[in-house]
Amino acid sequence: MANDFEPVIIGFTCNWCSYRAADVAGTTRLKYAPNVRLIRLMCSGRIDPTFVLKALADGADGVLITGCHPGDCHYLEQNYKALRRHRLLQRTLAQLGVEPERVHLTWASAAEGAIFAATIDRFVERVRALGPLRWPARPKPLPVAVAPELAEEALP
Amino acid sequence: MKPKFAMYWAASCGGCEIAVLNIDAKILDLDANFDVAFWPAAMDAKYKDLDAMADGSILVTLFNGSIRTAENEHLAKTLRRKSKILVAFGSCANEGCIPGLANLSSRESMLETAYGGPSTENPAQLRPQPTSQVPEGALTLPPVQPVVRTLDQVVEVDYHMPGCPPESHQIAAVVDLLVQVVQGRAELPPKGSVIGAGESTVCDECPRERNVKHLTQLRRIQELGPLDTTLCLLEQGLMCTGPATRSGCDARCPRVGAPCIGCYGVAPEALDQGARMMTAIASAIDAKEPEAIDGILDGIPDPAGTFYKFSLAHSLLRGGRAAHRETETP
Amino acid sequence: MTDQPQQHQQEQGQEERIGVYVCHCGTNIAGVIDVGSVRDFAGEGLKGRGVVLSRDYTFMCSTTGQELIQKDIAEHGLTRVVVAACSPHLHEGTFRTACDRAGLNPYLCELASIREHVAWVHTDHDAATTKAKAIVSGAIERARHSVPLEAIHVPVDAATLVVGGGIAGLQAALEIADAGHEVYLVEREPSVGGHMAQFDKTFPTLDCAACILTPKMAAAGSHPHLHLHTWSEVEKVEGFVGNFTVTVRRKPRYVLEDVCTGCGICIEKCPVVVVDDAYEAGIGYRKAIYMPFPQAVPKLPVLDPDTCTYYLKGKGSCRACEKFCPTEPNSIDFNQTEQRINLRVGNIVLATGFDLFDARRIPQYGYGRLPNVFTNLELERMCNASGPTGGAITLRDGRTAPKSVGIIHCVGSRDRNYNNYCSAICCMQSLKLAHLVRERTGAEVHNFYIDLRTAFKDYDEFYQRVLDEGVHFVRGKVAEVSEVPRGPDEAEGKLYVQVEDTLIGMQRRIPVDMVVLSAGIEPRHDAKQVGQTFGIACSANGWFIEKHAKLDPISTMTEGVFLAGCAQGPKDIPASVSQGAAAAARVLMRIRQGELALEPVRASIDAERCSGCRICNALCPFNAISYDAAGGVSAINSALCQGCGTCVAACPAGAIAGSGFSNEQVLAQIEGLLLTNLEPAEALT
Amino acid sequence: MKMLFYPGCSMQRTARPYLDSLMAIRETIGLELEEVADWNCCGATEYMSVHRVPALALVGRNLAIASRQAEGTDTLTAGCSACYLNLAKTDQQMREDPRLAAKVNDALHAGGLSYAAGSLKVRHLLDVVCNDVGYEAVQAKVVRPLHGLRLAPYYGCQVVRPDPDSRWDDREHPTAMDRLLRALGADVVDYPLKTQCCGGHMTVIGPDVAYGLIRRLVHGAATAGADAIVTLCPMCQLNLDAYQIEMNKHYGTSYAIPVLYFTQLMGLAFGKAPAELGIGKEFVPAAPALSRISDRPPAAEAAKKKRRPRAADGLPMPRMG
Amino acid sequence: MSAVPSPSAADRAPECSAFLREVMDATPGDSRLNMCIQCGTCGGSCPAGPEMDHTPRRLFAMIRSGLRDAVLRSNTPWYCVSCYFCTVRCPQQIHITDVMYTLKGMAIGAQLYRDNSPPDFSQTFVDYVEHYGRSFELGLATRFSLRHHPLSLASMAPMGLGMLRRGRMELVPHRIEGMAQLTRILDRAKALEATP
Ligand SMILES: Cc1cc2nc3c(=O)[nH]c(=O)nc-3n(C[C@H](O)[C@H](O)[C@H](O)COP(=O)(O)OP(=O)(O)OC[C@H]3O[C@@H](n4cnc5c(N)ncnc54)[C@H](O)[C@@H]3O)c2cc1C
Ligand SMILES: Cc1cc2nc3c(=O)[nH]c(=O)nc-3n(C[C@H](O)[C@H](O)[C@H](O)COP(=O)(O)OP(=O)(O)OC[C@H]3O[C@@H](n4cnc5c(N)ncnc54)[C@H](O)[C@@H]3O)c2cc1C
Ligand code: SF4
Ligand code: SF4
Ligand code: SF4
Ligand code: SF4
Ligand code: SF4
Ligand code: SF4
Ligand code: SF4
Ligand code: SF4
Repeated sequence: MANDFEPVIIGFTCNWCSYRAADVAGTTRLKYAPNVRLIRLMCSGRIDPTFVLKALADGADGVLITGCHPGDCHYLEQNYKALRRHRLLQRTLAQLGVEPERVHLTWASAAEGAIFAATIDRFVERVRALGPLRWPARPKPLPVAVAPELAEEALP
Repeated sequence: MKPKFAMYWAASCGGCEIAVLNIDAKILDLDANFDVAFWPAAMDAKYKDLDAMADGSILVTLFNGSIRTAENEHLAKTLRRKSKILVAFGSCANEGCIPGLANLSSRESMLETAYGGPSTENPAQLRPQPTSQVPEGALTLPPVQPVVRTLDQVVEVDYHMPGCPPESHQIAAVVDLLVQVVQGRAELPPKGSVIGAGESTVCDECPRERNVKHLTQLRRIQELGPLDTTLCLLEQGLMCTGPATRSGCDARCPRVGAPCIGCYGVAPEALDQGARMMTAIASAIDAKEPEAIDGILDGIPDPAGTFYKFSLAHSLLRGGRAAHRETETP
Repeated sequence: MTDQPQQHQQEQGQEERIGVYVCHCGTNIAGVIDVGSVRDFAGEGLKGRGVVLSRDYTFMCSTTGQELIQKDIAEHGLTRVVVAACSPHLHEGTFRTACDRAGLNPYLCELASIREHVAWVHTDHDAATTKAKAIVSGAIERARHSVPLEAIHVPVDAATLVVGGGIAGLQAALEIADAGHEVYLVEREPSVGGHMAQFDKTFPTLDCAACILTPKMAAAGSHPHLHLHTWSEVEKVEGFVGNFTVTVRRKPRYVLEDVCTGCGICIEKCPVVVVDDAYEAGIGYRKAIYMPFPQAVPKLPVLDPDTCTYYLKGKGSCRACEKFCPTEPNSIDFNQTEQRINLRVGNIVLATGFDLFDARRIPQYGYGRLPNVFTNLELERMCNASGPTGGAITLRDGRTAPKSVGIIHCVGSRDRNYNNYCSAICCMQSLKLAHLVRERTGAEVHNFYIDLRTAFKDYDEFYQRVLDEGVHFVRGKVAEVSEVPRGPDEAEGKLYVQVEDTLIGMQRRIPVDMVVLSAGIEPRHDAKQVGQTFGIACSANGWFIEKHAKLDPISTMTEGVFLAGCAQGPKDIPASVSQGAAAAARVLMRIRQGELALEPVRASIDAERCSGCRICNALCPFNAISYDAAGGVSAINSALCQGCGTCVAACPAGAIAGSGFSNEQVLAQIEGLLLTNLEPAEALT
Repeated sequence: MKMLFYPGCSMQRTARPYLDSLMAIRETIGLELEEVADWNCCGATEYMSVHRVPALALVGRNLAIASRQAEGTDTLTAGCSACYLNLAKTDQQMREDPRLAAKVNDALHAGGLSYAAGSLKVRHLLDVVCNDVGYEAVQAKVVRPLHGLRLAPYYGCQVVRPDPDSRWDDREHPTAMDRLLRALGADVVDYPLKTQCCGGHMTVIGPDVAYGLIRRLVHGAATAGADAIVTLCPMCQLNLDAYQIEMNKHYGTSYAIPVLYFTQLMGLAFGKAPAELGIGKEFVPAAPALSRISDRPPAAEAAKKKRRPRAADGLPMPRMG
Repeated sequence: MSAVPSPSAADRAPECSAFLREVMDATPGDSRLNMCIQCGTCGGSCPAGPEMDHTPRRLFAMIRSGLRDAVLRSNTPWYCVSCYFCTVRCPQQIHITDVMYTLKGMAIGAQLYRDNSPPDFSQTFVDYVEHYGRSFELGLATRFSLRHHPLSLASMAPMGLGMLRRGRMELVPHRIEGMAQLTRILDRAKALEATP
């Protein structure tokens, strides 16, 4: 049963290393699980917890954040900021009952296509094992009869 | 005939009502220009009186409190129908506020804490029942819903007025505005606007001096020595949520040395107050190694409660899984 | 910039008209993805999201494919273009240019990578098609929030700063100066020349190092457009590409540069002799006032206050140099102080070279403890005719010629305990030293190597030559060098090189008189700080990071800062010279252009929304963010900003906007990828 | 300074003088040692060869008992190199491999015990003496400096290597004991073999190899001009002392370099009686060497006159440090 | 930086021989054995190197080639004295000494050693520990020597006597009080060893 579950995962990649690692995985025709949909950011430092929460709230079962290896950031040290945000976010998510493992941070250099592919496979399996997140959709205001727009004549 | 004014108190502490009364003489302007049609805290009124009113017959309703019970929801819908302008008044109605923190736990565990916890004297282990028989007949309680919702998650809302409670000077200004609109001297802001608040964050109004932020430790106030009276609290190691909280309060807390706890809610046009505060804190931490980062983060023992103290119910995830799971159909 | 949820939000003004193009890439994409289904999904399913036309085509990047887009923009009034094809790193430029030609702002064109990220990496056709649809949907939503952007234009100052006067820096400086532009060459040592000036011969041709280097040094010293600042360092760099302001700190030489004739009498008369750790690599001496080497440029002495008697005695006695200096006014100036000068330059070339690995870090090789263990650089000095032994190779006693020499390769290199990379030059340099030892002493030479790396022109030929000269090669990384015999059958007074001869699978202990450690090369010890000064980063190994390892090893991530020589990574002289010349070509191209167009992906702060919390202030590695205390708000210098978006993500007030990667774009793309833009959410098959 | 103490089998028996001398000096240097209750053998280098998880559980029992005993200290010290290494490595492997740690704890539960990896700091006695007690404190207690005694400090392998917690400045060329012996007033020779292998258990299973290694160490010390070799490990002491005789027989040589524990020399410098320190129990008698201890400090080297280097001086040596 | 788990060794070398993987899996932590560059630092450093039939380096090449029998029959691991020179000098930071322990265990498991004296020594030692909770030199030396070098026993006797005389050896072993507890622990550990 649980094996039928195909997680949907949003992946954030940086323009310089991890997105290129994904490109390399492609050019070298490596095969990996099709569950991750990537978003290209300029840098892992662009990662905003809002993006992660948005993805989880909108139906993703997991979020993968990738950046250049520490010391390799094309913007010097911005990946450390991603690391710090990730660690704090994980603490908060745990309190909210979202398994912190659903939000995974990893480093991949532009050359590490194979590692990138393997990381995706492993992460997909991990999320699959956790099961669907199934966060309830945002409640839409109920269709209650609303008073007509404030009309001129309503005013004395 | 004067236009009708209403105010209602759903799941909230009542502070909002007091805040309105706190506007001193301004309350007389309200009385002079409006006919108070329904205000259970200030005057006697029965639901049937409300039901009797025509749809749209109330010009403006200040609705405070979040939606916790079926009764809250019923009143929200009723007042929506009866009112031309529905204002989500105060943090509870807008973002869930403290009652919204209940969304971190399931209804059962919440009731358990309230009626069975160590701080409750309840030797008979009584629990509130939907109906109970008393000599006079059957009493019913409105059912507690699985999650706390904000007013705009239940009905459409025209204006939002944040604050826990909204500051008196802001209420006074809004009352002024309403009076002027009624007198035809001013226009209403666009529908959906936030009223009675600023357009930046609390730091904007905070007089404390600040520097480039390199956070090396976060402490509770009692763990710190005497505070510097002029320096930014965050820089002194206190978890101040001023940077991510909408301005409008005039930085009341930081002014007197208490960190901002976020009651004015999410910053203008931001989606999630907690996310904004988390990203700010994590960005400003001065550490690179995971162990060092964790060491500093350990200074925030309750991140969800810290970053979402007021805005949990209206955040992107709207609370914890425990509460939401109940709403799922198995 | 706001976090505003975008879903189903009513767009203000005119509704977007989006054109979607799905590429087959021959069978590359179409072989795995049902291209027609993706096209229909966009065209039909996302009509409500502004898609007005959706096409598929065999090769979108072909001229015909591009013309198709241009024609549609003209005929259908497209306001956004989404091309589902290969990675944006390949063809983003192509399609953006096509849009530009048709009058659509290039930044309104969005690429969806369904080749590298879908067709090539998945085998399940249905899953691949579903994923491709999601990616296209994400791109469409993102495109809806794209805004037209204009490149940022900055003028380029024609003057150039070259930092480091080794062979790489000299080459770059001379080529730019020869083109008629002003060059400031800042060198931290008293003379230019770098490491090459220390050698006697250079591989593989065994040219005399001085013969080929001295002319370049002399040219640099006398060039009308080349301004040398030796004994100087760059302290601060402000501004941005085209327009840097550089502060140079000139250390006091205690010698008047424009009076001194370089006669050297002061040096002769100075009574203080100390070990020269710099130029002589620790095996020769210099005076307290000295010229690093006879061919030094500028030909000026420098007085070292840390060893000069006059300073050591708190400004008293000696002054022999002053007494004998023949110039009028006297060239010795004991009161000289540090000076700072400001330079305005448009581009910067960093050619700061390398440090030699410190062989003391490997105690089992005995360097520093066993007298007859030498480093490669010590031996280079010994071979040099102007070196401490006048070119003779001797044991530490300075007299005895060794009868047997062991040369150990890979010292500190290819070793995770020290440096994990190959230093690239030491195999050849070890062969060179083996040859020199054989030539000058006739000693028996053993080279201990793991692999012999003799790539490049004429290098392996050199190896063959050395083999022919009778040098022994033992394949094995040396375990230790010991002076203590293991058994009674081993003689005293020898150095035993203990190694596994891996080709015979046996441990051997080879007795020699002298051991030469071919220490590898390392990033400069202060590379990190220097990098910070210039706003560039070091890789995990410590070398300056180039923009692209293969296709742009010259540029850095900081616009206007280029690399040359070993500062970028281990390399030999031919490669250092080539890179120096390449950096010069880049700089000349910039100067020729006169103006630069920068990518408009930049951050900016909305002063109204900024609360002045100063969270963002420490975040920018390029110092683009400043704080205006009077206004209580922060601001971003868009020319310095490189568009990483870190501050955008960090600002708690949401006051920082990131053009090209805005919150709206990313949030909308998330919705698109998760297909919450479909109404009602259709199950994709 | 209080800490837990694991003596190990050797210290109880073959290295009795080590234990005796430690007991004799501990008060002087303010060491309060609490023996781990009913400890068992650490398995030396043998147990690990046969079983892996049981080997860790074997050591785990000691760690578990020690951590239960730990009060007012989290330091566990051992004098034997192999014991130290086994304790330290078990703790490290449990820290790094949670699955393995779970297994070890599972086994320990069978005996009603458990050990939380990382809760104890495992240190070798020499480390404690040099870095916690400190050279100054030791020097302050010296009443009979070991002037004139030339010593070869011998560390052996397993204290400085593999050095799981990076305690030593160098795994090939440590200097902690050199400094300690200098603090006692002794003359420390440059002993290039200070971390070479003593042969370990090879004396039993491959005596020829062992003799070769022992000869080299003894010969190296003799060439360096040492009166005695100083060790910090029972196994090293045994191999170099007891087997020196066998080695001499094997090679037909007559080396006679006594092998002492650093604690014995500390005791001597602190003015303790040799017998109290177990001196006299060694196979190669230490008395002749110890008789070299003189009352007078070595004459301070006449301050070298600074002069200009001459050709006859040869090339300058690289400067260390 | 430990924030992000690095890919496991197996991922790095998916095609490495089954035997190599077996050895790596049996070694605690990441032994990195697949990263050997055949430089010979280990073989050059090993004090027992001259006695080994294969240098450690060559043994690792053999593991890579899947020569299971030849590897487990080799005397190399048994001559390892755990000096850790190879481990700290290996330029690839391979946990060589730990691998030697693994190979010894595997050789015992497969009953594949040629000379049974070293494994026997280990086993004898283990027996004493499992019996008394402490090692017992006298017993160990005599029992082992009786079995393997009966002739040398006579020559070793003076040393044994010397030890006894100097109070550095005892005639009877010491048994720890918690022997029953230790036995339970070891039994459980042995059962667990078999599990993955
Ligand atoms: C022992 C040895 C032998 C070699 N033999 C050969 C050979 O035979 N053939 C061959 O092709 N290659 C040889 N090489 C390699 C050769 O040395 C290098 O390829 C070459 O020197 C690199 O030149 P460079 O200009 O990049 O660096 P360098 O020569 O190191 O020059 C860098 C210069 O920058 C200056 N500098 C550094 N930091 C600063 C700063 N912050 N501010 C200002 N100035 C600074 C330094 O003082 C120096 O002058 C050998 C290397 C070694 C170690
Ligand atoms: C199998 C193989 C794999 C390689 N893999 C890598 C790798 O992974 N990474 C790497 O960095 N390097 C690799 N290389 C090396 C790399 O190919 C070369 O460094 C690089 O291609 C050299 O580029 P080039 O422009 O000098 O020469 P070329 O690529 O040979 O280009 C020369 C061009 O000139 C044209 N031409 C020749 N004569 C004339 C003429 N008389 N008139 C007009 N045109 C002419 C030729 O048709 C050709 O188009 C590899 C090489 C080989 C053989
Ligand atoms: S004290 Fe709080 S509100 Fe005031 S500046 Fe600091 S962070 Fe902002
Ligand atoms: S300082 Fe005077 S003596 Fe020295 S080189 Fe210059 S001119 Fe000659
Ligand atoms: S003052 Fe004397 S010691 Fe100093 S540089 Fe001049 S001559 Fe040399
Ligand atoms: S060039 Fe040769 S000697 Fe130098 S590190 Fe590379 S392989 Fe070793
Ligand atoms: S983080 Fe945002 S609000 Fe704070 S100073 Fe920077 S731009 Fe202003
Ligand atoms: S986007 Fe990045 S580079 Fe630009 S100002 Fe912000 S932190 Fe600096
Ligand atoms: S030292 Fe390490 S890399 Fe070198 S052969 Fe031995 S195991 Fe392999
Ligand atoms: S640990 Fe073993 S294999 Fe390694 S060098 Fe020492 S004896 Fe040899």
